Amino acid sequence: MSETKLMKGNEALAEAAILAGCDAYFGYPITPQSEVLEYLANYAHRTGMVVLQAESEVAAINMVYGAAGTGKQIMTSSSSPGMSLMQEGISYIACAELPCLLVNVVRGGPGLGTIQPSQGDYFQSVKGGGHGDYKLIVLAPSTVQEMVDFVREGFALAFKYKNPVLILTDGALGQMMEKVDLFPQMERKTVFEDWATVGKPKTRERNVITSLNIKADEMEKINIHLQAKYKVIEENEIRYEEYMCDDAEILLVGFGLVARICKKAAQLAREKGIKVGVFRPISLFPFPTAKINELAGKVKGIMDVEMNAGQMVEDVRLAVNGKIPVEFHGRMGGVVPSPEEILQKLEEKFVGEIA
Amino acid sequence: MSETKLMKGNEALAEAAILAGCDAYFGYPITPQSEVLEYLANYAHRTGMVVLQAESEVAAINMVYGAAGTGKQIMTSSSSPGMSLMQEGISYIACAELPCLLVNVVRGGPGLGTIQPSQGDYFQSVKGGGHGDYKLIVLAPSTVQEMVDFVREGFALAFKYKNPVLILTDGALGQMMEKVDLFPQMERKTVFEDWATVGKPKTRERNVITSLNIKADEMEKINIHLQAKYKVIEENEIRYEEYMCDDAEILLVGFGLVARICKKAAQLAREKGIKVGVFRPISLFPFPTAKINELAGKVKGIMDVEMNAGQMVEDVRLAVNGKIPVEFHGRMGGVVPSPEEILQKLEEKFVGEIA
Amino acid sequence: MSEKTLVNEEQHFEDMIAEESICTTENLVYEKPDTLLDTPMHYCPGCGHGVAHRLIAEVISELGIQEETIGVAPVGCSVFAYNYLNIDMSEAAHGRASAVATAIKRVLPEKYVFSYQGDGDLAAIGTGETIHTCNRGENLLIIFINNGIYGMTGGQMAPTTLPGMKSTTSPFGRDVSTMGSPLKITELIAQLPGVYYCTRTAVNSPANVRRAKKAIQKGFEYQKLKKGLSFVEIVSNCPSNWKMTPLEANKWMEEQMFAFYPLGDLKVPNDKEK
Amino acid sequence: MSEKTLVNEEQHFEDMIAEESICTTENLVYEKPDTLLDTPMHYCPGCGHGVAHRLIAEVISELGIQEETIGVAPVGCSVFAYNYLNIDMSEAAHGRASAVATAIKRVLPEKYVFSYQGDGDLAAIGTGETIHTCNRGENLLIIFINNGIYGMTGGQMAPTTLPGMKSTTSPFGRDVSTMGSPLKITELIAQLPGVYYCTRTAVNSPANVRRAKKAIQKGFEYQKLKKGLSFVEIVSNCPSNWKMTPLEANKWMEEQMFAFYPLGDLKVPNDKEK
Amino acid sequence: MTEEIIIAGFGGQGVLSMGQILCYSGVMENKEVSWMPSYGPEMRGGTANCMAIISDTKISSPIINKFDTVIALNQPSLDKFEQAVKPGGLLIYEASTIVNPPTRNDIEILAIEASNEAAKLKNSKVMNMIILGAFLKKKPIIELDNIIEGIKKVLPERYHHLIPLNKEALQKGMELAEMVKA
Amino acid sequence: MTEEIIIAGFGGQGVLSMGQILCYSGVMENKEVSWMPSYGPEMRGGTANCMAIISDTKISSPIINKFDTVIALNQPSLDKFEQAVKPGGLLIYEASTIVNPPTRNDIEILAIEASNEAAKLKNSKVMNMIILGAFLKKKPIIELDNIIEGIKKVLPERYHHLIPLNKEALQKGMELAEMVKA
Amino acid sequence: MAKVKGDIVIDIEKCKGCELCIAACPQDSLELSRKLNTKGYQYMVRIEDNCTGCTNCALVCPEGIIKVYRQTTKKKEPVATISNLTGDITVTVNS
Amino acid sequence: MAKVKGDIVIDIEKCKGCELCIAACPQDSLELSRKLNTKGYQYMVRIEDNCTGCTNCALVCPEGIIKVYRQTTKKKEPVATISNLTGDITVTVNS
Ligand SMILES: Cc1ncc(C[n+]2csc(CCOP(=O)(O)OP(=O)(O)O)c2C)c(N)n1
Ligand SMILES: Cc1ncc(C[n+]2csc(CCOP(=O)(O)OP(=O)(O)O)c2C)c(N)n1
Ligand code: SF4
Ligand code: SF4
Ligand code: SF4
Ligand code: SF4
Ligand code: SF4
Ligand code: SF4
Ligand SMILES: [Mg+2]
Ligand SMILES: [Mg+2]
Repeated sequence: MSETKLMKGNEALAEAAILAGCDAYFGYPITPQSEVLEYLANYAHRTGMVVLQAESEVAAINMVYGAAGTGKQIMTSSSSPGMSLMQEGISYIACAELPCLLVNVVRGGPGLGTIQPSQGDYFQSVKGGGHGDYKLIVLAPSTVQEMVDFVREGFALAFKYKNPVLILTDGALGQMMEKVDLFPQMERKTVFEDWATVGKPKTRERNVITSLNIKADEMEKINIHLQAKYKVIEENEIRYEEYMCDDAEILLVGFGLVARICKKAAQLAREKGIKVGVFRPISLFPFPTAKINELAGKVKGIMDVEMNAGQMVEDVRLAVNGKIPVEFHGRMGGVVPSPEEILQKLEEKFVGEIA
Repeated sequence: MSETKLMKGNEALAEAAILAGCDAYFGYPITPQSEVLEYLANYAHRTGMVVLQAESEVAAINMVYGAAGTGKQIMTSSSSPGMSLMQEGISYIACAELPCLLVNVVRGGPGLGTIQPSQGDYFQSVKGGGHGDYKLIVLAPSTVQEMVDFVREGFALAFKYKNPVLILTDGALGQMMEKVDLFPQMERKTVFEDWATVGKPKTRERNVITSLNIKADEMEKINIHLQAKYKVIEENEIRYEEYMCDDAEILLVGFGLVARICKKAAQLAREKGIKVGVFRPISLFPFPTAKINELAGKVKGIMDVEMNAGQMVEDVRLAVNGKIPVEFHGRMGGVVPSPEEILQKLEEKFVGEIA
Repeated sequence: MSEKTLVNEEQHFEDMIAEESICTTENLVYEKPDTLLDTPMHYCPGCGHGVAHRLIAEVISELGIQEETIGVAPVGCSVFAYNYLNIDMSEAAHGRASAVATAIKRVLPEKYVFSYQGDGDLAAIGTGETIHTCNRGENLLIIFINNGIYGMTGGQMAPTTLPGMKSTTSPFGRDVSTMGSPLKITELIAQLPGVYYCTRTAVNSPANVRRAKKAIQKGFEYQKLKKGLSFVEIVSNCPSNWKMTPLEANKWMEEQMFAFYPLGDLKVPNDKEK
Repeated sequence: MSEKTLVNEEQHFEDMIAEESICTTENLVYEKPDTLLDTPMHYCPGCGHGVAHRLIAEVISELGIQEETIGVAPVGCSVFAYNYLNIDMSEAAHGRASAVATAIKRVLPEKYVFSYQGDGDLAAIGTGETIHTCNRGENLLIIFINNGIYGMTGGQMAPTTLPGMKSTTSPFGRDVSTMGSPLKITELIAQLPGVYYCTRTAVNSPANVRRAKKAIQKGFEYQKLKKGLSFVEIVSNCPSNWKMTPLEANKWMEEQMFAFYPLGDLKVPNDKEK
Repeated sequence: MTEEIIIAGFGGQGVLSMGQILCYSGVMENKEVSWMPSYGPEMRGGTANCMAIISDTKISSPIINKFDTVIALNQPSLDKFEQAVKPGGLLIYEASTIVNPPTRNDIEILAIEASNEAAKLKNSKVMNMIILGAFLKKKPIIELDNIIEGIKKVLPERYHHLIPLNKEALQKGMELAEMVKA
Repeated sequence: MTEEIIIAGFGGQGVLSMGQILCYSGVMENKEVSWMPSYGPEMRGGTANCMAIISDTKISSPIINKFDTVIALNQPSLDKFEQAVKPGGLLIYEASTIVNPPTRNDIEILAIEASNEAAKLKNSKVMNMIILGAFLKKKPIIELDNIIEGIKKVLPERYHHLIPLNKEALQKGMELAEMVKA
Repeated sequence: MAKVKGDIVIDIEKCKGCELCIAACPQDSLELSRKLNTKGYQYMVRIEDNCTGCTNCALVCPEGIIKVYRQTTKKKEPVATISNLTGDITVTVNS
Repeated sequence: MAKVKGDIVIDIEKCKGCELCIAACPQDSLELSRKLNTKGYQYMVRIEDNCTGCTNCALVCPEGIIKVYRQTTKKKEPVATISNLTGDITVTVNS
């Protein structure tokens, strides 16, 4: 039985964590996501979930590492500068194959930047801002409802693949209110994973959580294993949304909040008789490469729109592989593009193509 | 008048820093680059350069930020996990447009990994491991001589563009010894840059080093300015090396150490009558996109070789834009590919193409 | 606002003009120093940051070191300190102001360098940098604004939040059994040999303002003498996040904060090995 | 090696076999505990890490808590502690062992948790985590191996390196004027209210080994009683990077290190508010 | 029906809660809603605004730059958002403090002296409710009863005794809108 | 001329410095050189090795896996690198401690009892120089004088009084190589 | 104690009405205005003419906007230039 | 003090010859071997038959490879199983 509420994105996400039976949250305040920690500090006692304000993001991510090693459902959230500080820890978590949920409510960068919404951390999230070859499963919600759903889904994926999952959202989604259907309260973890560090019973060998292998050939094996896992994830976990793509001649591609603005732009375009569709990658890793490649065979051109200087567009171009022109329109530093502006850019860039 | 010496890569780099008139180095020990700090601790007194062992990489990069703000020649070095910790600071430095020199002597990741050589941090270095849209100028040496030359060149580029420059090298280049020609001792900085925080004389407005702009539209302007600067860098500062590319039918592409191994592989290939050339991007940002695109028009295929799971290959593919097949061969976790192995993979992947 | 004493203020000013004004340059006994710019400050009404800024500016003006001083602003409400102080300044990443200050001082050893940091900045995320900067005895001044809360981000618990005190992340009051006791970082720092001068002040009353200024002044003077690190804590308020009026906030500060963070010197040159 | 007393050892052993051996199970008075695995340790000859490991294992075995104990290994020479201790263990990023331990303990409050950390790990890069874990009074045990150097990375200066002591990054000896004085972090930690027990031990002599073991045992016992944080420093050696034989190293440790880092309790339950 | 609104004013004038009340009430009527604040440092003392969308159909973009209705509670907000009213749209502003009134003539403009009216109700805080009443008179997109329910959601429990006052203010606003219209 | 060599043994046997001496000496003869250690934890107590390349022409890859000469100073190194000798190449090993000698017959093999010889010279540390001498006898790629210069570069100043001893050891190695050859 | 004649001038447009000066004034000379400045704050006004120029208010004012004057005993210099004087007055009254 | 009869057994293959046990032995019972074990270390041997089983050597041994025995006064139990005994001896002598 689910309940409909009007909630702020950050609070909805925090509520979803409680409902999903999350066992512990470790985090450090930073705008525009502090409501996550604040909400949990208020309501997590409902399930007895551990909520700890860490002394820093570096401590927080390493707490996530430690707690995740016990096989429980662990999460943290932050925003851009804080996520940067977590990169070493994330690389450790990915290598040690610990399931956990990370949330980045992106703000305008680089540097201290602004606290306005941005998508400037796509590269960091998808290519790996930390050192070495690893991948996070990255989900990009575009509604407050998805902020809720992806928490539950994120934990499930994290445990399915023993891999950290990142919800990549932005300040606007974190701060805005929308209707959400909440799912019923789920149990907290009671069964210990067999790989977890929970105390070694006589019946098994000791468990060790580590990301170290001092012998290069053994470290390579770990990497090969990780890469194989990422392949499986790419085969099974691609998520995307198509909006009026069927008869589209031009495609807008965008993730998260931007996809919604693109939809409005597409509506405006159709009002003008321009057949525009919107393609929204939901899983940024694994990226819907094949689907985009397929669509590229059907449309005349793509305009990728992002709240950054052009990041996901590289993955779009890799997917299109030269088939059709891929244009880009981006706003930066916390500025959100408007539907009208997107339409205008689209008309400019595809001046010839549009009937 | 230059001097020929046999030196370890890390030590040669440190010596080059002294000779280049570097004003200060802040760093934290980590294998395989601790020799940089150690060498400087021994010899920096020659020029009076400041050498400070920081309490952490986080402190070190923020010291670089502070010192670079005075307009002097400042540097740090680290290896993969340490670089990850520096990502927030690097984003700040890039946004505040501070010239400085960063060195990453990459080891096998992810996580604690190994201390053997790797190129697993390409994405972090080139796409921006920190938050927001920014670019480092990234130079990838492939000889100890270049470890020396790129220090001087790196400082020059850093000041030319008010942008951090990263020397992306690896444990093997850091640890190996080769002959180097050292350049003569250069002066340390004595003239203050007009933007630097050195104490405000009555004759000018106060200088402020910051990366904050709380208004989204102003922060966007900063971003637009940065992107424009990166364009100029892309127009002016692309560096690459071609090796037997003129008549090549197949191209090996690799950076740093790998390029040298590729050369040996190309020699072996030519001995077998296969016309293989080697293309080595030296500046990873700006990336020699146009040149690769041009070469893609002349060869039948490209095999990109890296000591990672496939990172630069994305930029190669973006450059080739679907023209010809781009294959990839990578070794991970600290394993270095051998010339024989590269040749074998090349033969396998281009089995049809090779006469 | 007591209605009985309130006269129509415009009338009042007009009266003043009518009188012979004593407001002449020669009679001026106090005005903000030049080093403090005219830019209106973004702080909430009654916030202690404003006074602290002014004191720094006064000392810099009076010592005549405006041209030789470089300040470091933190991430926190005072992130914009550089908008108000008319000196060269560097903004630092959250927690790292003392590392930034260290570096500036190392490359410009003849200049005056200070960092200005909040309690979240200095005593939470920046703990490592704080301890090591102090331990190395960097020859600079750290000004530490302890308002027991994360002001800028909207009132989360700081390391210095008092036991039982409510904040957005300790909505039921700080529970020392799970959140620890307030961290008296100044007491820890006072013990490091590299620290030459360490004191705790406040800016709630004219007398304390004078003392705080004196402390800041000493910090710069010792720096000139290359004595090592000076650390000046200013116990301050955050009316907005304490959810009090400025007057209530100062009262609460005097009663609660001063009890936990007693004002006074923790280390003075004569008592260095204390 | 004194030639005069050295007999042919094979002959010697053969002689022993000839005698009636007293080496029977019932006569066994000491052997390494089960919790210490048979895997040969990678430490350099004479390194104190080995003894410290064994003591932890002994205590765990004797308290019968092997099944309920989770250890956290740092980055440092003891990064491989999990290869030797037969318990569930987590390796932690450099400096973060106490944060990792905090989290494990928070989600598994009924288990025993300890971190094992070197001086570079705990007192340099991990200073913030160390101070805050202790300040929160996390109910766990921190074992701190202070060998005055960065062992694993080849002998760089640690925060605890003694004044004048040479290391690869202080080749002319630690100069306190630029590198700061050795950081007595244990002294700082002892003052935090969250810390219940804080002591400094060593493993250089049989008597000290016994005392160190006792301290570790207390750390686990207080944890059972949910008393808060126990902090056990073990002053140790690093023959390889001190460039001494193990015997020289221990002698130097006794003369130099103990003078600066005096052994003994810094905070014991009866003397909590010291 | 889709109503796209922006409400702007000083922090403390109840700008954000006006939008929230509209959205909560919309939810009660099973409408789609979205509320987007301009968050950030401006909230402290400075200006604040929020966009609210109430619709019978799914809302695509929660961020827009042309509005059916603009509600401006001070001069800077009026200056900033006057041009953001769609042609034919509605502009309501709190008139007591306005020196430079709006000039557009392709839109409907409602000047409400809400502060003064609030003073009459002896609670300056209900100024925003007066404006909201005026809006609802012009655009009766939500039942008044549901608005009251919305207020209950937004107002902390301990202030629920003020609900009658708020209701009064809403009605006052409706009256004023009627009058201005006339 | 290009000579690609790997030298492997226990840490402390002087494996790394042998390679360095060859390279320094090579530089004196204006040759191209590269020296690549296997660095890392194995250096502590465990095994160590380095690759050295000395060439008249520019060196492409400093990392290779087939060698003109393999020098193995203990059993594990011998086991590991015997197969890495190019056909027709040279394998030199310290024979005193070897239980399982090499078995290939497509290469030249030199077993040198260098430890025993070093003991005779009353300094176990010069074992590596004896081996180096043997190598130079087989592959006279560098002048002995320059090797001595190389030793001066690698040996810390305070040990320079040991140079005559090292020279003696080199010569001993050359003699032994001669003998084995015979 | 001889009564000293003092006065203050404040930049009311920058006043945030925090009342800290009011609390610090030993003479009870200060009060908040009923009107708001353009930033929306009530601002501080001197309501009694008993100021001694003790500077207390200025010391605690977070905005640094109070100038304090105190009449000196020595013979007055000619007053400041008219333009200066006007300037001060203008600021005080209208801004 | 009555002389107590003790003995030790060490796993010489794991000994690193650090000599700490030697320094800790009050009886001067221990010395380094002249031979090396397969790891290349000289290892510790008991050279005098005067061990009292005080455990000092075992306490300071970083490798944890010393077993200490002390003869108890009470009547001996039957010795450990032959296999165990052989095991011990084998290790001691040959490895
Ligand atoms: C890495 C990072 N983490 C978190 C933040 C968010 N943040 C900004 S200021 C602040 C705390 C401010 O508190 P304090 O230092 O006490 O200063 P105050 O505002 O109280 O003066 C935080 C957590 C940030 N900007 N960067
Ligand atoms: C982020 C990071 N920085 C630096 C290192 C390199 N590193 C590994 S161990 C170590 C110091 C070890 O010293 P200590 O903690 O004293 O332990 P010891 O080896 O002396 O026991 C360092 C700097 C690392 N692995 N990760
Ligand atoms: S939030 Fe608090 S600390 Fe920040 S300006 Fe307002 S009152 Fe001052
Ligand atoms: S390097 Fe030092 S601390 Fe590390 S194992 Fe060797 S002796 Fe021990
Ligand atoms: S100067 Fe003194 S007496 Fe005059 S108003 Fe200010 S506080 Fe009151
Ligand atoms: S202290 Fe300053 S800001 Fe506050 S009321 Fe007085 S004059 Fe205004
Ligand atoms: S048990 Fe005691 S007496 Fe026996 S060898 Fe060991 S230290 Fe010496
Ligand atoms: S203490 Fe242990 S390792 Fe050292 S010599 Fe004695 S038995 Fe061997
Ligand atoms: Mg604060
Ligand atoms: Mg150490």
